[in-house]
Amino acid sequence: MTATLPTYDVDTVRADFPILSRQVNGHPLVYLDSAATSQKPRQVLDALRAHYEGCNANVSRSVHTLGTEATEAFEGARAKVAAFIGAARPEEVVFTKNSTEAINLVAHAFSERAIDPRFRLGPGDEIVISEMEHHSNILPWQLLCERTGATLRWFGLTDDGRLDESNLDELVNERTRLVSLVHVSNILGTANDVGPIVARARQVGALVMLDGSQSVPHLPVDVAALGVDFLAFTGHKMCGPTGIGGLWGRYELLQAMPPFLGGGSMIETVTMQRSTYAQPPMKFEAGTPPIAEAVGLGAAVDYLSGIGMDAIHRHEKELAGYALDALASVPDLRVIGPRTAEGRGGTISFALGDIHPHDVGQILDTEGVQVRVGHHCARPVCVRFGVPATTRASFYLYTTTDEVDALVRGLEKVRKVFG
Amino acid sequence: MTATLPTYDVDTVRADFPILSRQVNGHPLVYLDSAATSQKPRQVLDALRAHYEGCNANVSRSVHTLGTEATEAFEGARAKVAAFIGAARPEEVVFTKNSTEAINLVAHAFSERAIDPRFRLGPGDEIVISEMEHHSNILPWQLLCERTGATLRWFGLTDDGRLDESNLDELVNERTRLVSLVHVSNILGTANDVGPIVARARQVGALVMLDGSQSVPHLPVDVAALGVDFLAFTGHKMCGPTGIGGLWGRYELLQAMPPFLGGGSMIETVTMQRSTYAQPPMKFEAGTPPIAEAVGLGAAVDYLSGIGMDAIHRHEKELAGYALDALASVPDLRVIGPRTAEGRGGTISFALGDIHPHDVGQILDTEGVQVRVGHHCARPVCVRFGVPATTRASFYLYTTTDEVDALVRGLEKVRKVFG
Amino acid sequence: MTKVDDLYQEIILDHYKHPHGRGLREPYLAEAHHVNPTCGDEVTLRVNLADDTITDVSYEGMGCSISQASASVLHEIMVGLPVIEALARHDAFATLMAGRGEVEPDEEVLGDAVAFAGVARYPARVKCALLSWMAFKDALARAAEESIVEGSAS
Amino acid sequence: MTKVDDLYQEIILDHYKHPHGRGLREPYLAEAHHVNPTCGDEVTLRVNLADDTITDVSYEGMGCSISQASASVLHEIMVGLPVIEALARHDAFATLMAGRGEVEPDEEVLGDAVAFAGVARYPARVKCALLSWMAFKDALARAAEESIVEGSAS
Ligand SMILES: Cc1ncc(COP(=O)(O)O)c(C=O)c1O
Ligand SMILES: Cc1ncc(COP(=O)(O)O)c(C=O)c1O
Repeated sequence: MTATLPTYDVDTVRADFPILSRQVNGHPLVYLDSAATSQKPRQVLDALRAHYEGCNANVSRSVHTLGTEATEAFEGARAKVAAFIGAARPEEVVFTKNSTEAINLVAHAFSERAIDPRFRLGPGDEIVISEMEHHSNILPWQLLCERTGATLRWFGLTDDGRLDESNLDELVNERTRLVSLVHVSNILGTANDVGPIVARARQVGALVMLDGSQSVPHLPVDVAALGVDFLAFTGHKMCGPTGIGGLWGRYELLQAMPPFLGGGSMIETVTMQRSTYAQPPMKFEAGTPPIAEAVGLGAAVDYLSGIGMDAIHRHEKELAGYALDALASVPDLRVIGPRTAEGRGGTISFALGDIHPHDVGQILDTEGVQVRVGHHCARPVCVRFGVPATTRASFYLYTTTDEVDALVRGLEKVRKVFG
Repeated sequence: MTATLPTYDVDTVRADFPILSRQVNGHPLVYLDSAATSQKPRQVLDALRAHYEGCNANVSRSVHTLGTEATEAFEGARAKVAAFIGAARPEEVVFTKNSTEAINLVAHAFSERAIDPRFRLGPGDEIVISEMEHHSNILPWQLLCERTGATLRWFGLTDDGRLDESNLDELVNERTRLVSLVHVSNILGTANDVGPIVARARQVGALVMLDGSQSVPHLPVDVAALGVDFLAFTGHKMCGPTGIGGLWGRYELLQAMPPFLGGGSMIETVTMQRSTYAQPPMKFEAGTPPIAEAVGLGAAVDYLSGIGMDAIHRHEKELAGYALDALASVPDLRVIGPRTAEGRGGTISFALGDIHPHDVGQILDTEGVQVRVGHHCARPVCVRFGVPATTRASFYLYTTTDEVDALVRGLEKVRKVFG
Repeated sequence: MTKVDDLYQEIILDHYKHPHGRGLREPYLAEAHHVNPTCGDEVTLRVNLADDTITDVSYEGMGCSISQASASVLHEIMVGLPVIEALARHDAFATLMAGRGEVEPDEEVLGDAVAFAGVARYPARVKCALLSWMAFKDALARAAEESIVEGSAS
Repeated sequence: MTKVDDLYQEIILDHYKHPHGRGLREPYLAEAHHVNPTCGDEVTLRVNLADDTITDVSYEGMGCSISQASASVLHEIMVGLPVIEALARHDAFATLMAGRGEVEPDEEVLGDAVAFAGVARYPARVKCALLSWMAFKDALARAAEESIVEGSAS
């Protein structure tokens, strides 16, 4: 029986997602992999189709009707996304193909020859991340440090999967140029309270970037309230299409940054000898952008706002509590990450005795239960907790307690096969 | 009356494109802006929707059924695209968000610290492009030369808008590391015969990249026959979705190149201290790729192959001939670019007396005729031909001679208003 | 048809075909050069001031009928105005252009520039109409600085 | 249910629960370390040769039942075989795994490894089954080089 949470009708929500009525291996689909990518409501798919069938054209360079309509749809989507995250103005949102590109874009702003001192980086300078980052918030900084000779440092983790901030003042210091942190971990589920870190970064004059890939889809995020400088997020995890993500940055910082990719639309004027660049966000959107995808993301943001990010957050928190209790009843199961519903999202990683996650996932799949297994692009977390990989169940606005029950039943079956 | 070309039924083709039945300003839509972006057939839109509703999941990291199906769809699309351009193997195709990213990816492989000497670039080394490049094949090289101190050089243009190869041997020399050329110009329509340039590049040991943004959609392109090293192309101009493009490269070169964007999926193993990278194409596909968009591009390639690239090419050549004749009848009209249908594609730029292209385009729009006006991201061409901008009509598989007639009628109206 | 007439009002075509004040002239206090990156249109515009009054606006450039006509109208409106009044009219024009056709223009304030009301409904053309006006604002700001420097030096 | 039994054949679960030849041993001619980047599974594998015959395959690593069992089966099949025969069986196994379930395995050649036929229908798991086999091929190639060097030195 689906427990209907107060003020939240999950069945109504589910009816918007066509894929949820499909069967997998003879069982109803139980999709518990929303941290990898979310499913898409009909409203988003309709918006995509309507765009392609109604006013598909290239943007920004056109006086014709189709081009004007496409440009309005694209820029309208930017305004919606900007409002969704509390940006001061639409021009603070740069459309990218995903979070990963957004983080790389910021990493490439730093160099030894940067004109603005805030982006000048060389030997002796430090970038700070954490041990719970997704590879997409590790590799860009490793590559940057290789290019510039700067040093990469990181926060460690406590045994219950939270940021170890005990050495904050030493770690974030006068040499620190940027702190880039995950807002909600995609493997541990941990939600980081970034307040103290932002405060410390401000003291030492370091910039702060948040990887909001797992927070923007799941809770109300307001960049002004957070007080950070940059936020990366990705459309496909928030009911939007693949192929679209975003970087939010304070406008003045975006202006101070050099361009990243070069090409059409990011220029002011071009000669064969030299070129000048457009203002942000155009400066960072070289080539034809993911137009229909932006429109789809705009529709996703409308959809999420219609339900209410507070309501979605509450729903997931209830589910996380329910699931943590239910999983506690499975013998030999060890949750990797916070064991209470406080300060965490609806993503739960665990180990089941010695059984390899691949085997766990495979047996669950035969029951229609789709969980992710592996290092979840956060291998350092696995190393930290001494496991090769984890099994991860992750929830979203359409997840039900019934589905959590199916997971628990599936785990019993796993134990039978491999016990 | 629509002239039905032999073996080509344009009306049947048009029936596949839902948008073509729309009205603009009270007239049937006459879409003559396919060089900016193409329209999408129902088959592609259906494939997108079927993917999202049927097996939407993240790729490559999953053992669950949805993830496996999504991965097969994604990799299947890669194989289709590879076959479409004559690649030796699917792994030679790297999915990017557009052509522009593909070109930037190659540009970022070059540096002073590159391990492979073919990608080592510094002061004294030269990159060669041409005066007819799209900004997306100019800016990445200008930025690269700024980073490395290398020199950017270029082929000039003849008065009829063809590459001036008279100084080929001097321009492409022992100092040249790479020649990057547009295959078909998006502003002049010129189709470049790259044979002699490839031969000369081989003599001096330079790599050759082709910008196929305007060739891959319109004519049979076979990378093996062309003998080049890299090819960039973009999905939205070839009946595919926005947000997807590709880089083809010889596998051995892709292996020799350093990674570009860092993040999930492009790694072999990660520690906080250092990481190693996956093999191509994964090495260059950091983060969640444009999954549904790749599937859509696969469907586009199927659609184009079903009609036949030879047939499409023939249709457009006939249209170009028809249009050049028809435009010759318009007083004061000057075609900028080749004036015969030989060695050109179905993209025609022109000036109409002193009337500014903005005004030309605006009046045509009132008649439902959608042409692009401006510098078409190829400002050096405008400078070369002494115009601030041009009006450009560009054709595709669904364009009819009727539509060319509508253009010519529209131009009469323009002359009436501004004459 | 009505639609295009809306954009290309008789007044606009008149100014386009017979531009007022075209050409760069001396003396001038400040100059600005603006470019519309989407189409490559350009304008170079000079402003001269005397006693806080605009004594000349001269310009040269290439562009479409809308941008040419709006430069002509700009000249006509601004020459002879006190700076503060010029800024107010500039504001009124910018507001009209940003209004997407919803703003009712005041002919008292804008003169011939009311003819551009229709342009506001064509987002791609708003930049054309604003090109010389933005250059004017830039040049005026610089001219004001110049005259302050001169004033304090005298 | 039938589907999962197809993947997790009794033989596979047996090899998984009671692996043959597990542990790294001396002497050995060459060693290889392979990683499955999608899940982080690893294997270290050693090969020893004498007179062109495989005298030991020893291994250690972490991984799922499929990868553990396939290492165990690999050990069982390969020890005692001439190198040329070992390569042929490796080929047969690789072909089976690439066959998406369409290839009929030959029990004469593959022994217990025929039990992996079902794995070929699970593209995500093929890499698991091949992990130790790929490490084996690498190690064998290196061992062959070693023994040539040694042979020519003698
Ligand atoms: C010749 C040429 N090169 C490159 C591009 C850039 O393609 P995209 O904008 O899809 O990156 C285009 C089209 O815009 C083009 O026509
Ligand atoms: C925390 C976190 N950061 C970054 C990413 C990268 O997002 P994308 O793959 O969309 O670039 C992800 C998801 O894959 C994530 O969960």
